[in-house]
Order: sequence, then C-alpha cells, then structure tokens
Amino acid sequence: MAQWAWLVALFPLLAFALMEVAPGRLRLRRDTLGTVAVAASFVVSLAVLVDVWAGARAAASWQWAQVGPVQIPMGWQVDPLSAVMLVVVNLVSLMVHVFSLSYMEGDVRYGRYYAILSLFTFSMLGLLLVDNFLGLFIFWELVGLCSFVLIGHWYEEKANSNAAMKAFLTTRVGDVAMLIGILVLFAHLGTLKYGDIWSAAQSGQLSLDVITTASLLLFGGAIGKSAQFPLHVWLPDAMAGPTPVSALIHAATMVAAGVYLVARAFPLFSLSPTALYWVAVTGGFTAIFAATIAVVQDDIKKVLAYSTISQLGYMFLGLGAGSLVAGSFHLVTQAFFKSLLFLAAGSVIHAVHTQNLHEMGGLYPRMKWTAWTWMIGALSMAGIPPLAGFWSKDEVLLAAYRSPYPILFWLALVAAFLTAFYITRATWLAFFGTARDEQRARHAHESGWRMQLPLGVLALLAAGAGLLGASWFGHPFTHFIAGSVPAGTHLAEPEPAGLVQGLALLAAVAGIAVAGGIYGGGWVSRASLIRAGRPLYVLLKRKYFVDELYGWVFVKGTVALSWLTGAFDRYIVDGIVNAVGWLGVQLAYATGDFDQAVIDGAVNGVGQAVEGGGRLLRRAQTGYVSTYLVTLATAVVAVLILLVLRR
Amino acid sequence: MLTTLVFLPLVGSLILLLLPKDRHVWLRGIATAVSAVEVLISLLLLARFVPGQAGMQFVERASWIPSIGVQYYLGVDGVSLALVLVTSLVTLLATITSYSIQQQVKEFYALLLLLETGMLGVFVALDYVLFYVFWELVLVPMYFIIGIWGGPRRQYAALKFFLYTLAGSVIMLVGILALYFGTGLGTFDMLALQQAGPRLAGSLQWWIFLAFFLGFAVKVPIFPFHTWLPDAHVEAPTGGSMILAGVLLKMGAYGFYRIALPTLPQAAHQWMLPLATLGVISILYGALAAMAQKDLKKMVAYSSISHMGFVTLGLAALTPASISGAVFVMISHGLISPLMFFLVGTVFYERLHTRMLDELGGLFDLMPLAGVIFAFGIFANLGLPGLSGFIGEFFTLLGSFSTFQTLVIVSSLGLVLTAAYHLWMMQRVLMGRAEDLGGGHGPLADISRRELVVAVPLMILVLVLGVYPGPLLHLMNPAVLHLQNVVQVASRWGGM
Amino acid sequence: MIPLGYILGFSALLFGLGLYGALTRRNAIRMVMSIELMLNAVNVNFLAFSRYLNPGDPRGSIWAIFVMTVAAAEVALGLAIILMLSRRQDDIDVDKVHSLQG
Amino acid sequence: MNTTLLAFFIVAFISLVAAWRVITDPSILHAGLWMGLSFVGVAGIFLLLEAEFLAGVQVLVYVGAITTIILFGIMLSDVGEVRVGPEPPGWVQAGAAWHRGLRHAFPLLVAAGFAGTMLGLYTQSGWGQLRERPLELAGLSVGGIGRELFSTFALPFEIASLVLLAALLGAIVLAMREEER
Repeated sequence: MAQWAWLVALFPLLAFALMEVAPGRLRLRRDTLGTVAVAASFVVSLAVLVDVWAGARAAASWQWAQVGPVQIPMGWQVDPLSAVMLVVVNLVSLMVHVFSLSYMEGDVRYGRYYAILSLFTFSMLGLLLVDNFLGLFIFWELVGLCSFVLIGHWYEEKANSNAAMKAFLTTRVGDVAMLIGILVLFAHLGTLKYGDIWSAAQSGQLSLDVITTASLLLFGGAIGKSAQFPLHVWLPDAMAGPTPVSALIHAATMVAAGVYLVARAFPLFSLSPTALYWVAVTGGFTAIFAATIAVVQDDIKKVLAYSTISQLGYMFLGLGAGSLVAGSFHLVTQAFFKSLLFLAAGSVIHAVHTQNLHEMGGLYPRMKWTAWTWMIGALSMAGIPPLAGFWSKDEVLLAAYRSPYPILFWLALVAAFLTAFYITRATWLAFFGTARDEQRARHAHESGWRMQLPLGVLALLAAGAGLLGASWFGHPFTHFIAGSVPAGTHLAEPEPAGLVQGLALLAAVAGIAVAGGIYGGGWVSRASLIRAGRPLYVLLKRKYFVDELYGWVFVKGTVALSWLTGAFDRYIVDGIVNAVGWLGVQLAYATGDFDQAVIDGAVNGVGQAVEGGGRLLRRAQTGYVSTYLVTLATAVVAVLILLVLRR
Repeated sequence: MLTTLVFLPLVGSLILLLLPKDRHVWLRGIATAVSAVEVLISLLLLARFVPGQAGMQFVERASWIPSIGVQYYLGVDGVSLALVLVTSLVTLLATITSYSIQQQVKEFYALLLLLETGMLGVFVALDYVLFYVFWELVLVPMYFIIGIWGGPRRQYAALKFFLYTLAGSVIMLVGILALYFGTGLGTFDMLALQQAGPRLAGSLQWWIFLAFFLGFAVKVPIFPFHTWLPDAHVEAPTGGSMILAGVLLKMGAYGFYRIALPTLPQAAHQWMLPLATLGVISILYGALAAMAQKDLKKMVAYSSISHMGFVTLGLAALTPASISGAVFVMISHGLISPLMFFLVGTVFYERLHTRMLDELGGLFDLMPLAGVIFAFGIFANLGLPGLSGFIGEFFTLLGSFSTFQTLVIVSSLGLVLTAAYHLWMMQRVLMGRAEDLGGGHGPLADISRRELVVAVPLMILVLVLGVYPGPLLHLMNPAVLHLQNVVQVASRWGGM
Repeated sequence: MIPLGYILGFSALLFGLGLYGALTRRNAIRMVMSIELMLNAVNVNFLAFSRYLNPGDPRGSIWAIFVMTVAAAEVALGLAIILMLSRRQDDIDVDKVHSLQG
Repeated sequence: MNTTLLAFFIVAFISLVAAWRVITDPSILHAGLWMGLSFVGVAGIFLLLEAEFLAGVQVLVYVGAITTIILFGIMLSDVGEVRVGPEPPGWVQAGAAWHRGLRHAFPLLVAAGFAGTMLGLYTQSGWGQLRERPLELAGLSVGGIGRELFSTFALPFEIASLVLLAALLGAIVLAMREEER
C-alpha cells in the first residue's frame, strides 16, 4: 500500500481542481466533495501507515528540471515520520471538514472556504510527502498561502485582512532564512534531496560550520512557521480566521510544519550541537514566554493560540535536547488535543456568539458534550495521566532533564505548571461558575451531530493516543519513529527517570489546583490579583510589548523607508533627469531666444519646471529648422572628409 | 521561416494602412488574424526546434551590404525562441485587449504590428546592423502608441521614453562600431564577433562593455536608469503597457545575454560585481518604491523594476543555474506583467475609471472572478511557489549564491518586501467592503468573455511553467551552457 | 590663362560662404539667398570642368541651365512659403516654425 | 600675369565680397542687392570661361528674375530681421554672446571644412595646374546647346518644364490669402 501514498495528496488536489473549474451544480456541492476527498485520503493514509508500520518504505522520483549540468529531481517518499503525520493531518482535516459543515453553514463564502480547505490539505500532505528541500519549500509556501486566505476569510474587516497579511509576512521572514539555508546546502552539495544531503553530511562532506549555518537558517523557517519567539506575533492575530481553520491550520498541522522540518532534518541538526542548542533554547524560552501571556488572555481563542505557541516550544525543546521521539511524539498528541480544544471552543463560540471568556460561564449544564470533550483535551494538555499529553510531555521533560542544559528542564517544568493553570482558568471561566451573561448562556445549546462527532473522535484520541508511546507498552512509537532517520544518526533516547515523571505530575496538579482555587474556590478575587501585580499584569496583557516594538521598528520603518524611496525616485532621480532636460532648454532659450527665456524664466516656478521640463524638452529637441540643417550639413561634410581621407 | 515570422506583421501593417479608416471590425479582425498567425508560426518553430542542440537553428543568411560586411542573418537558439513565443503571444493578447480603443484604430493596429516586427527582429537578428535596425524600429511605434493613445501625461511620458532609450541605443551603436573597428574583421556577424571579441585588449573590452551596458541598462531598466519606465507604463494604453512590460524590457536583458556577455567575456568578469550590485539595488529599490505608490499601475510598474533586478543579478552571476533562472524570470515576467497590466489597466480601469489605491476596495465581492484572477496575478508576481514567478527567482538565487553570497542574502530581503507590497495591494484593492469603493458605483459587470480570452492563456501558462518548468529549462539549457562555456573558456584564455 | 584650380577655388569659397549663411541665418529669406549662392557655385564648377576637360562639349552648360531652372522653381516656391509664414506668425524666423515638431 | 587672370581675380573678388555681404548686411534689402551683384560676378566668370550664352542666361535668370522675386518677397512679407525682444538681464546677455559664438562657430567650422576639403581635393587631383585648351571653332555655340537640349536631353528638359509649372502653381496656391481659399 505504501507505494500508493501519493494518492493521499491527489484526492484533495482533484477536489480543489474540480471545485475551481467545475461549472454549475457541482460547484454547489463543494462541501461534500471536499469532505469525501479528505475521507478517501484518510482511508488511504491509514492503510499506508499500517503498511509502513510493518516495515514497508516507498519512494519515487523523476526528472523535474535541469539547469546547466545540474539535475533537479522531484519525488516523494514515505517513512514512519511522514506516515504518522499523514494520518494525523488527514484525520484532523476530516474532522474539521465535518465540523465546518455545521459551523460555517450559511457563510457568505462557504464554497470558497471548502475549496481552500482542500487546497490546504493537499499542500500540507504534499509537504509531508516530498523528498527534497525544493519541494518542501514549495508546499511550505502554499500552506502559507492557504493560511493567508483563510485568516482573511472575512476580509470585510480591515483587522482580519491585516492579520492575514501579518501572518504571511512574518512567516515570510522566516522563509527567507530557510531559503538561504537551502541555498547554502545546494551551494555545497549540488543537490537538494534529503537522502543525499543526510549521507553527505554524515560522511563528513560538509564542515561543521556549514552544517550549523544551514541548520540554523532552516530553523529560521521553522521559527516563522511554528510561531516561535521572536516571530510568534502572527499566530494570536491569526485567530481572526474561522475557528475550525484555527483548529486545523493554526493548531494541529501547518504550525507543526516547523517542527516537522526540524524532525525531518534531524540527521543534519543532530550533527551540530550548536544548532541543537539554539533549537532547544528557542523552544524552551518560547514555551514559558507564551505560557505567561496565555495566563491573562480574555479571548478563549487567544488563550489557545498562546498555548499552541507554548506547546510548539515544547516540541522544539524536545528536538533540541536531542530527542527526535520527544518532539515528534508531542507533535502528534498536541495535534489531537489542541484541535479538540479549538473545535470545542468553536462549539462554544457558535453557541454564545462571543469569544470573551468573561462573557461566558455556566455553560456546563447546557453543553455537556462540549464541556466533557473540552475537559478531556484540557487535562490531556495539562499532563494528567494516562491521557496523551502526559506521555508526550513527559518525554520532552525527560529529554530536557538529560540534556546538557538542565536549566531548560526547570523552565519547562514552570511552563507545565502555567499550562495547567491557564487551561484550568479557561475551563472554569467558560463552563463553570455563574453565567456572567445570562442572555447568552440561556440560548446556548449543542449544535448537532456534525459538530459533536468530531469532538468525540478527537477526545478519544486526545485521551488514548499517548498509549502509543507509553512505557507500559514498551515505547512502540519510539522504535517506529527512529526508522525515519538514516542509521547512524545520533538519537538521544534518555533513560526514564521517576523524578521527572513525579515533578511533571506535581506541576500539572498544582497548576490545576491553584487555578481551581482562585477561579473556582474564590481564594482571591481577580481584581485584587490584578491590583497586586499591576506592572506584571500590564506587561503580560500587552504581550511584552513585542507587537508595539515590531510595529514601530519594522512596519513603520519599512513604510518610512519606502516613502523615502518613492520620494527619492520622484524628486531626486527623476528630478535629475528632468533638470538636465530643463537646464538644456533654459540655456537654449536664454541664449537663443531672449523674449521667451525672460518670460518663461519668470513664470516657471520650480514645480512647474519639473512638469514642464518634458514639454520644453520636446520643443528643443525637434522642430528647429536650423538644427536640422546644421546636422545635415555636418553629416555631409563629415562623410566627405572621410571619403577624402580614405582615398 | 524566420523571415516570414518577422515580416508578416509588417505586411499586415501595410495592409491595414490600405483599408478604410472607419471599418473598425475589419481592422481589428485583420490585426488579430495576423498576430494569431504569428503565434501559430512561433508554435511551429517550437515544434520543429531540435532541443538539446547548441547553436543557432532556422538560420537564414544573405548578403546585404557587402562592402562593409552587413548581412541579413537570422537564427534562434532556445532562449530567443522562448522570447519569440512570449512576444507573439503577448502581442496577440495586446491586440485583443486593444479592441476597446476607439480613436485612430487603423493607425494603432498598424503601429502595433510594426512593433511586433521590430521586437521579433531583435530576438532573431544575428547581425549587429540588423539588430540595431530592429532595435530602433521598436522605438518609433512605441513612442507613438504612448504619445497618441496614452493617458493625460502621455506626451511627457512618450518623449521621456523616446529620449531615454534613444540615448541608450546611440551609445550602444557606438559600442557596436567600436567592436566592428576594434576587431577589424569587417563583419557585423554576431557569432563571428563573438569569436573575435575575447581577443580584444582588456581596456577596450571594458569600454565597449560600458557602451553596451548603458544601452541595455536603460531598456532593462536597471537602477538608476529606470525613471522612464513608471511614466511610460502609467501613461501607455493597456495594450502598450502589456507589450512594454512583457517584451520590451526583455530586450535589454536579451542584449546582455546575446551580445555583451559572450562577446566580451573578460569585461563581463570585471563588470559582474557592479552589475549584480545594481541588480540587487533594483530589486530592493523597486520594491520599496512600489510600496510608496498611490497609483495601482505605477505600483505594478515599479514591481517590474524589482523583478528585472533578478534578471540582472542572474545574468551577472554567470553560472548555468543563474542564467537559466534569469531567462526564466524574463519569460515568466513576460507572462505575469501583461496579466497584471491588463487587469489594472483594462478590467478595473474601464469599469471604475480610477487606479488610485485609496479609491479602490472590495473588488473581491464586486467582481468575484476578476478578483480571483487578480489575486492569482498578485501571487504569481510575488513569487508564490507553484507559479512561474517563483521558479525563475529560485533558480536565479540558487545559481547566484555561489558567486555573490552577500548580495543574494541582501536581495532575499526583497522577497519579503515584494510580498509586503503585493499583499498590501491586494488588501487595498480586493479586500474590504464593497462600500469602500469610492465614487458611488452601481453594480459592476464581472470580467467579460473577451477579457477572459486574454487572461486565461496567461494564467494557464504561468501555472504550467510553475508546476513543471522542466521543458522550458530543457529548451534553453544548451544555449545557457554554451554561454557559460564561452565566458569561462574565454576568460581563461584571456588570462585576465 | 586661368588655371582650373583658381576657378574651382573660387567656387569652393562661394559655396562655403553660402553654406555658412544657410546654417547661421534664421531669417528664411536670407536662407534662400544663401542657397542661391551655393547653387551658383555649383554652376561655376559645371562650366569650369566642361571647359577644361572637355572643351566644346555643351553638356556642362546644359546641366547649368537645368540647375538654374530648378533654382528658379525653388525660389518661387520658397518665397510663397515665406509669404504665407509671414502672414501666419508675422515673423519668418524658421526656428519658430512649429509644424516640424514631434 | 595676363589680363584674363587679372580680370578673373577682380571678378572673383567682387563676387565673393558681395556674397559675404549677403550674409552679413544687417539690412535684408541690401542683402538682396548684394546678391544681385554676386550673381553678376558669376556671370563674369562665365564670360571668362567663354560661355557667353550661359553668362547671358545667368544675368537674365538670376539677376533679372530671381533677385527681383526675392526683393519683391522681402517687400511683400513686410518683415525685416528677426525682431529682438526687451533688453534681457545681464547674465542672459552673457550667455547669449557665448551661445551666439557657439552657434556661429560650428557652422563656420562646417563650411570652412567643406571648402577646405574641396580645395585640398582639387590640389591633390592635379587639376589645379590644368590650363584651358583653345576652343575648337565648332565648339560651344548656342546652336550646339540647343541641339543637345532638344535631342539627348529632351526628357530632362520636359521634366524640368513640368517642375517649373508645378512650382508656379504651388507658389500661387500657397501665396493666396487664406480667406480666398
């Protein structure tokens, strides 16, 4: 079955193409078409995973382009890492497709929405399947395009289209770094194929400096796509898109592409301690950085967005600590529990028509299904055994603990506490306590099977997927995923430590307890809490002023620079051109034709001079009979002289 | 075959002149038919072209002015064939676009066809004098097209265009003559001079290269010789802008490819760095200047400067990948920019009568199909992978990286800037509410069938070349390798 | 006897004067006069060559007569144009004639 | 030095000086008269070349017809020299002087270059020392010219007459007042 893996990507592509070009009635059934295509893909990808689990591999490659002597092939491959990710992406995508049937019903751009979802699914699957960096970059940008379009889905509001632009441009900054990284690799090896690069790197064809440079540049792309500090600013704004989109793109799949990239290039990264160090530091810092911001967010989607950033940081921490398994395992579990949380949040938002946590409350009795599934996701993320999040987070913490930089472990532990804290806070504010907005709470209700089914399926996975990597079953996931890197890659698979598990569990429980105490038990009032930590509160609430800083330095700076360039072009470069013409004309006038020069000279202001330069220039250039004559005579005489001299 | 290709439009132009003025349908019909036949002929050329073979094909050669060694000498290699294809296609589409022109229809189409003769001639001529004649022939019809059918400041723009490019080409002529007398072969044969050029003294080569550089740089245009371009593009009628952006700009780059680089390889090596630097400056400068514009058409015009910067960079880097990339950018820009100018200048302008960004908005809702096509154009122009713009830029950067590491890194900043102003353009034109559109317009008709006829072929080609660039790269590969080989061998041989 | 060189020299000087006048004067009438001088110089050449190289052959004279004919026609037309110009812009500065402009 | 040569020098000198005055005389009317004198000088040269008939034609056509037409033209068009505007500021005048210099120097260079080249050419060719041969008796008679003109040169002659006719018509059409058309 593995050799049919390319079908996985084909179905959504065909669906997208059909949706775009098919006329009439078929266009009206875009939702069905998209859902069926993804379902088909999902089935195939499951079959592929089973096959790959059994040890099958498949790859194919063909000539794509030739520049000079260099052949650039394009191809696909399936290995454990991509096989797992194919299933995850297809599953989440399928759930989102089903969920959207109800959530997006009656939307102005319902059909377009499904078309772009299909395109996204195709691009994401393509990203997982390709076997070289050029292909990776192509799909990498395509998912960025889909993200742009979907964030700006309701582009009537300027804020939404701004958010879409911000997302595209911020990630583009990272992409440029990644592109340069690709160029570095190509400049040294003349190939872009993963396998060739890994073997070249391992055989010592690349110096350590080159490996480090290339790895860090590639990591730049990951930072952008996975919203790591300092390029994290776009993800919270990206919540402007429809909630199912946030679940699919901005929680489970696209933002995970950065992690996938590092995992994919792990054979390269693992050769450079420096690169790994920076991956770990970035991840660890982002994990705690975003978690602190999530604590004070009022918008339920923003809480989840910062939580996503934080969890992605965990993944990078795991990878940076040298554990491929920790990073990719957390990638899988996070995809399930975070998309679950987003979809549950979507269900809530659909019911109460607000995203503000302070306008919710008391929804549990009316939305039990949503509340329960949400809580499964929340507990999974908080790291309560035996839910999925516990196992994967444990792996990450373990890796950090055993890494050369144990400080990262303690940072991650604090982040784990904060995670448990803010998710409990959000849970309580949304579902429990008294309804702060009676009107909204009274009308809240579940929205039918199309929204409930995906929640149920994902809840099942958020709870159970962790068992794949659980020590109870002998870490099957670990052994499986190790097959996706060439033999000889250094994989740090640390010994389990009871201390780590214990501390992680403690942090999670403590976080839940403190948040429960504050918001549920009423230990301290929110107001007094804010008063006590005013400066800290403002700092967090304003997200450490990073947006403001970027707004000033980069956005305003670029705009100012462009304005300067435009003015420079208009007035200096063009001005010089016009001035030369104007000067020549003025000279001609001043010397040749007194009255005109005097009159024109007096009338012409500087501004008019620039405008009139061309007009005058035109007069000077053509039409003077004597000029013609002189030219003619000169030419004749010159020819004559030439003829005489040549005799 | 090439003679037919080049001179058929001229014949068409003469036929048009014989027709009565007011039979617009006939005039349009004949012009369209002639340019359609041109497309067919160039497709036939493509079909008969033997790829993978270095050297010129379809060569036609006859003595013209034997006393000074001028020949009638035509031929194409993969690169010029690709440019011929783009030229004939863009001219056909410009012809269709210009159906909306109502005054002096006869003269317009006669000039348009004359222009086509000139452009095709430039790409197939293999004799310097012939080349120069075609080069100048392009200038005149374009001057009139801008100056008669252009916008409010057309005379200024037309004259600026004319003087700028004329000055450039006169300097180029000096270069040609210097080459002619310097080699002393008594021939204007490009290929023969290509053999002889490397044997010239280094300093003479340098000066001749300077002359060629000035001549071609104005046409490309390379910063700081670009200021004619925004004015000319903005004032020209849409058909003119399409040809200007799609074909005329390529002539300068083609000049570098065909003449300056292979004929004067040692000088080319000395000029590499300055040339590449100017290319990178053009990339960034064009992007920044585009961001500052208020007129949509001007924005697109500056984006052309930015894109042509990639061409300059790629040609200057002199590696096979970078040259392929540069030529690919030429082809792809030759498809994308006509699409953009068509949408901005005809589809939007004829309905809204404004191009000011502040007065636009919400077109996604008002003209859904046109909006999607414009979005397609924007993403193609900003270099989205999967569309042709990306391929060229990618290979340009890929090939240039080994030669100019720092410059490539600097120029990649241009990718972000390019994305920025394109998205901004998209936000301000397409997104937002329908009410954002100033001027209280009634319901707008979406893109018409005739307009689709213009847009769709370009879109298909952009997509196909973006997804599978292999055939095009294969087509020009021998020519690119040949150029790179010539330059390398000669520079080694020259030992300088 | 007069050496041929003297006559040719005379005609060259006369032609040069005419050329100089035609190039520098902006008054149209004066330009016409200068051109007439140049034509005269040409006639002198015709005759001189005919007389010295091929005496007795009337063709030199005949060419000179043709030149005179053309000159007469040219003057008539030129003056008519000048007359019209003077009515239109009451000035016959050729550099103020705009119709040759682009 | 014989009388013929002396006569040549005198006539040539008069003709050249007159030509110089045509260009430089501030009054255009006087310039016209100087032109007539120059034509007369050329007629003298023709005489010295023993082309009596042509000398006669020269006097008739150039002095009689062309000079008269031009003088009429000057009076009809009722304009003297190009008029000069109000006194321009000093820097403009300085520029003007400089420019005038340039404006005249270059054509002077061109004209002198032409004359010089021709002279050089003649010297080089060896014609310069060529003396005239005695005219054969049957030589350059009016009859000879007439015969040639109407036999060998019949076609050019007819064309020339057509040109004249066309010029005549053209002149009339052009010179008609606009309102009369």
